[in-house]
Amino acid sequence: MANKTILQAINEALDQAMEKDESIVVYGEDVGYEGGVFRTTAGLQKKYGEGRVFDTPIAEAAIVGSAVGMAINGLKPVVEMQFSGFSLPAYNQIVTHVARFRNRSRGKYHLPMVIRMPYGGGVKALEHHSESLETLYAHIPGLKLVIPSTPYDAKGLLIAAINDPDPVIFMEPKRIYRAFKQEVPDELYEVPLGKARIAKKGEDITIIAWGALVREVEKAMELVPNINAEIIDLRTISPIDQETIINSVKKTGRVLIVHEAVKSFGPAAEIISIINEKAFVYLEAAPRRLTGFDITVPLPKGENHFIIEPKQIAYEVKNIMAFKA
Amino acid sequence: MANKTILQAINEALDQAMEKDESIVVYGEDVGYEGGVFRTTAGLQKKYGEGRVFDTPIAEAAIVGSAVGMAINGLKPVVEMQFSGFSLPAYNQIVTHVARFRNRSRGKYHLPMVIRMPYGGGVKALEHHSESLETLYAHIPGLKLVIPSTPYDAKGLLIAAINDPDPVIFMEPKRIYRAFKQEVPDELYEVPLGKARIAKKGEDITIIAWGALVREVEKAMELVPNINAEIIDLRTISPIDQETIINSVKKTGRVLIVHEAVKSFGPAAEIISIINEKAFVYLEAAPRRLTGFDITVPLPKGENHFIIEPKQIAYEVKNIMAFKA
Amino acid sequence: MLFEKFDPLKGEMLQILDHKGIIINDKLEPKIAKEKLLKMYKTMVLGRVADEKALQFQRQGRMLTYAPNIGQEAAQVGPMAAAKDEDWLVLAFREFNAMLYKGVTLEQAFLYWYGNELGSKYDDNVKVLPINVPIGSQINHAAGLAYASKLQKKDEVAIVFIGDGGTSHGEFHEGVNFAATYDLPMIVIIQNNQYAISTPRHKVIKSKTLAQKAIAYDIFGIQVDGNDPLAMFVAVEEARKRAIKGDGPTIIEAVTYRIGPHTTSDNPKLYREDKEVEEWSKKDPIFRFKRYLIDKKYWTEKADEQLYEEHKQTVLETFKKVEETGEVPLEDIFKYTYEKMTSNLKEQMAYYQEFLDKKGENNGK
Amino acid sequence: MLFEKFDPLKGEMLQILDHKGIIINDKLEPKIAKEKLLKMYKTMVLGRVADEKALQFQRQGRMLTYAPNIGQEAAQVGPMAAAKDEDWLVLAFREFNAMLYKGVTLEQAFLYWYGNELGSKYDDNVKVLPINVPIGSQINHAAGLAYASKLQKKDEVAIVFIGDGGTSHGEFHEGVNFAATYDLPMIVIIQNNQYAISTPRHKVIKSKTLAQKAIAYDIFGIQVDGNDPLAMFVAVEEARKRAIKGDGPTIIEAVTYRIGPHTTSDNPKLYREDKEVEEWSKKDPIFRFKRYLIDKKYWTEKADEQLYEEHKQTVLETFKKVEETGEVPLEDIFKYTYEKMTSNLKEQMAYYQEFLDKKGENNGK
Ligand SMILES: Cc1ncc(C[n+]2csc(CCOP(=O)(O)OP(=O)(O)O)c2C)c(N)n1
Ligand SMILES: Cc1ncc(C[n+]2csc(CCOP(=O)(O)OP(=O)(O)O)c2C)c(N)n1
Ligand SMILES: [Mg+2]
Ligand SMILES: [Mg+2]
Repeated sequence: MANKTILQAINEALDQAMEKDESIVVYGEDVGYEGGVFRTTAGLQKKYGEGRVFDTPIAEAAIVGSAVGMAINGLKPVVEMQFSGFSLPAYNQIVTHVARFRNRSRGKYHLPMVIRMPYGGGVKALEHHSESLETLYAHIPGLKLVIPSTPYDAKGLLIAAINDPDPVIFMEPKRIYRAFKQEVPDELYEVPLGKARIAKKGEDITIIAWGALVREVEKAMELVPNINAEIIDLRTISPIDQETIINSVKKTGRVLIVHEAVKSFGPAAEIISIINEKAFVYLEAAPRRLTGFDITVPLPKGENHFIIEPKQIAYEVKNIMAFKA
Repeated sequence: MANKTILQAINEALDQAMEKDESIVVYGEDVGYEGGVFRTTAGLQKKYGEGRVFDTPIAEAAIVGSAVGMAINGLKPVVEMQFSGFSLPAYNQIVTHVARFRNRSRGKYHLPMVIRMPYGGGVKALEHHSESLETLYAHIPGLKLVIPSTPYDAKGLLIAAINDPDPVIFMEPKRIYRAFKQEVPDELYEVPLGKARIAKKGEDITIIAWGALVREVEKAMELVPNINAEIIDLRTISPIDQETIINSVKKTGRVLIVHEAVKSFGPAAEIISIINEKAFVYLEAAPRRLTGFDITVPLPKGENHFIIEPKQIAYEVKNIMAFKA
Repeated sequence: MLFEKFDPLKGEMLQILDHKGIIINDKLEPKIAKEKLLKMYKTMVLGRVADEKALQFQRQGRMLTYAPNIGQEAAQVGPMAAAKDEDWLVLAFREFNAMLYKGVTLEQAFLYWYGNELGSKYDDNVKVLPINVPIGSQINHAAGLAYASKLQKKDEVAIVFIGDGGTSHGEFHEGVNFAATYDLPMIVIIQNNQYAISTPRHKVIKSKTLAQKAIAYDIFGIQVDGNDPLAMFVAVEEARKRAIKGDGPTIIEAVTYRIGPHTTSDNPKLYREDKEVEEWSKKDPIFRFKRYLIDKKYWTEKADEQLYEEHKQTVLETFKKVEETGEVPLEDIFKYTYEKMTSNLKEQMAYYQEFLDKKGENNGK
Repeated sequence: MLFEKFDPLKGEMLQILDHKGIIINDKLEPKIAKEKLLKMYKTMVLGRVADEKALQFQRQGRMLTYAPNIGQEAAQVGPMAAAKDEDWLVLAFREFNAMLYKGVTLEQAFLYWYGNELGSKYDDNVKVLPINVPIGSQINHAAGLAYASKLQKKDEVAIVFIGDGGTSHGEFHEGVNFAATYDLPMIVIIQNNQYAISTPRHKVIKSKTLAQKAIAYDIFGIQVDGNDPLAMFVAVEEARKRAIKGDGPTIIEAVTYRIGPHTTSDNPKLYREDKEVEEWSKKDPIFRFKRYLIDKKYWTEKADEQLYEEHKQTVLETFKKVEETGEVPLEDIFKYTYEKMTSNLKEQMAYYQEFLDKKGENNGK
């Protein structure tokens, strides 16, 4: 057990999983020799060879499409999209194939594979490097979508994703890759997919977030110490953990969902709908969402406007607490 | 004025728009010589020549990407994706470019272009021919998404889309291409984008649908004549007409949204969230959604299970009417 | 080396059996055992009969849609005869004959076009991927299969089919490039049947051949008479040898023709002349192969008549069985989305079942 | 015809000015007016100075990220000198010099890398598309521009840049194929700078040249010494002539080298030897071009010193101006999503403004 960043936790998860299971291969653009532009795969090629860890041409559809073939033919590919914005050229493969091979072949083939991609804003980057594209993957039947927010979960969820018999999209909140450390066990362990984490118990309001925004929510609640929020770190966006959400809302009656993805037709809408379907009569205020605006993530000199800060979360929480039907 | 099908209305809209505006070009796979696999572009190549109406290689990214260039260089491209399921190879172009050129260049360039695509199930087709992918386009800032449900609207909305200075995704409910006729004016006219249509006034419940499902809702309400529903044909999915929705819900207090797209993270969720945000206190029952299941659209011998029929809509309406908070 | 002798840039094309069934290149005539030759021929005839019947069934409203293979039998069976059981077959969607040869049952092949996913659940030992509708994307799957074969030191190749139209897709480029980069054991067979739905190959592809696209990746590409089963066999056999040795992928352009419509919902009269079809009909692969077999004394006209008769029976009986399968059970449309049904899916299914129960009638739902 | 004389399959490469600045192919030496030659040279030097300063600014935390062009100046300025004002320039992202030559101001070019979209709002008459981050996709834009030029009978071509790595993308294939199909006036310039971030070109692309990829489309492809501004000029001039005549697109592979890091967040020491960089530095395009101009008596060492001094001043002053722009106003991030702001966007902006107002402090927001 040692203190590790999310980046280190991911690297360790890959390393230990590869050590244990020879069928795992890791590849993508700059993933091999250099060890990835964020260095999440550093050291792996040296240890496991160019056959199992390699650099590819710049061709996302080939990266994902070849992983489909590999998964069918005995391997467990863990591929990387350099940024989630660059997963779009592979979107056809992901939607029409990755998500569907099990159903299409009525179980003859299934795809144990993981597609990793750094996602989210707040790093002052060029265009297409800051998107939060959860909806595009969560909306597709046959995929699972996982997003860790802590080093502990990053390692455990990634290992669970690799061991899962179905394909998993694994989005990594790059803004907090190195932001903080946490005790992370040295051995292999799984954090189960499909289970949210209650980051903080509370009674007054349910706040749901994931990825880099979980910490922002935590910081926000320090600004309003008189409000006792229950903070849910969703961890798996799809399939979503309805139970944890509903149980919390039944208790609190008030909800705020915080995400960086753009608002309209975004992930919060699904959560609000589930709450309407399953806990409507428990609601004491209209559920609300605090999200990215419906715009393209601005370049660095405008990004501040877009990024959600703790004060804004606190402001929203106060609004919801003030609501009287 | 004559009775026309949706197919005829679309063909006429293209023809008359091209006649009036020389900068319009129409192209895609099999769009030229044959006039499209559904014949929506029949006759156009003969009339306007191979320069303005043409067949392309099977390369959706090229079709859409070239349209970006054409729109910048003085043309108004109206391109076709043979089926909405085959728009995915162009998804990268659509999200990273079509939606963004105006913002990226701070208005130096903008893209007057339309991407047409037949969509939806119920035609007993092969895989990828039956999807309802509204969410994938509605979630992207910078795009507009329009879906007609009648011949009159098909013509008027398509003309408005072509005249719009911004890019429009135009989904055509292929199931009802030839299903019925309606009086359609012979001249050019616009039906404004961004405005829903109240297909039927009512007091008891608001039912929101679009495309082929509007008729199914209408049929459903004939099965429950004692319930006086207000039926909203959304017509433009994005930007969504919040006003019409909210005004109706304030009156009825009850809502059902019906769509064929899969449920989770689907379009109904957005509508439910808007209602929560803007008409929460008017709600007399939990808003509900009747949608495609969270699965891949089945091949023909299983498709019946998936397709929403009027009886099911009526069943849902009765459930909502029975709700007491 | 074979591929060096047929340079697509010089317009050279490999042909062994001419239109009439005469060997015109006896040095290259492959030594195929009688049994195997007959298996090839019989599969081609079964494919032809099944195809013709399928078109009928469709006209009778008994089948939903269908993509006929008439005229392309040799381009499919030749390669499969050169393949080994351990090789992978990666389909586009117009490879009925290849599927049959490689072990997909007639029943499964029909069941798919009948509209049932079970038609893609081939038997356990059959290394064939399901029909792949999104044009081009299958090449990347084949590259991945081939990568896994190579890494795991399995002596197997991935044989992937694509149409002439499909070569314009970005995924064709990415997949071939990927396979070339790592010298993967993959063979790309382009069935150049001259059309992509209504669009003639020459109208939307400028290059004189499709085989020459190989040069972009420094791999071999060869044009082969796609209606010549022996030429197709020889080309694939050679490509397979090289692939297994680690010499990387090969592109084989099978020059052939789609005698029928694109699918049953297509009307080719809208875009092509009957005369063109007649010309190509003279190059029929089955006709010439039969002549070859008869000349070799492996086959007789009488046996031939009988074969067609038998195949007709088989096809009719099989299709009846397929029709008896009826609708897909409700559970099946949910069950294969993930290994375990999620609680969300269970709920959706239960909700729907409740509706059906309350409706009190199960009208096909 | 020029392109027939340099066959990439035979390893032939066009070079006019050698590493030392000596004309080695005087038959091909272009007749460029003194003024234009000096404009080319001065732009290259401005690009070089701006590049070096940008790297400094970034290290000082004053610029966010930056993709240096050092070593690739000739590959960019040569083509732009051969282009006409009415031609389109379609960028990838590493074409600082091409932008400057084509009329993008230094201020705009810097403003972009400083993190402000206004940096992509070039002056009205400047026919340059914004920097294009998604690799490969720009080729299709160029094909579309060229289609429109041709249809509207405008005598203009679209010149599009891409990197060696970019040629592996599916969109490269689709775009070149599209342009070849309709004989569009498009010129593809591949800046083969030997690397895609950390990945050496030879490791992930099997073909011996990138120029030979043209054969897949039956168009011309040529390898050119990308550090030779005269050779680049000549190749593009010829391709332009053909394009305008209706002979379709051309692929020009500029063989060059990325002397600097991929971007300022990249550390090339992780993946390449200093020696390699040194070797390539000897082939510096500015060095040899200067020698050529001096030999022609168009230029002097003294003028050169002065030029560097002037450019340094310009760069420093311009960057100061850029820094003074500060944060982007709130309205700007909403205003350009559609022609008219939707009520939804107005509401989101108003909501946020209200939050800022209530917060009573505007800490950078
Ligand atoms: C990505 C994609 N775009 C469009 C289609 C629709 N489509 C089905 S078959 C076909 C033509 C295919 O032509 P070709 O590759 O020559 O194969 P053939 O039908 O001749 O066997 C098209 C465009 C598709 N299936 N996938
Ligand atoms: C579709 C896509 N995938 C990945 C990236 C990330 N990326 C940015 S630059 C680059 C390497 C480009 O190499 P090359 O084309 O040779 O151009 P160079 O950087 O050498 O100028 C990559 C992979 C991207 N921008 N777009
Ligand atoms: Mg074809
Ligand atoms: Mg490069």
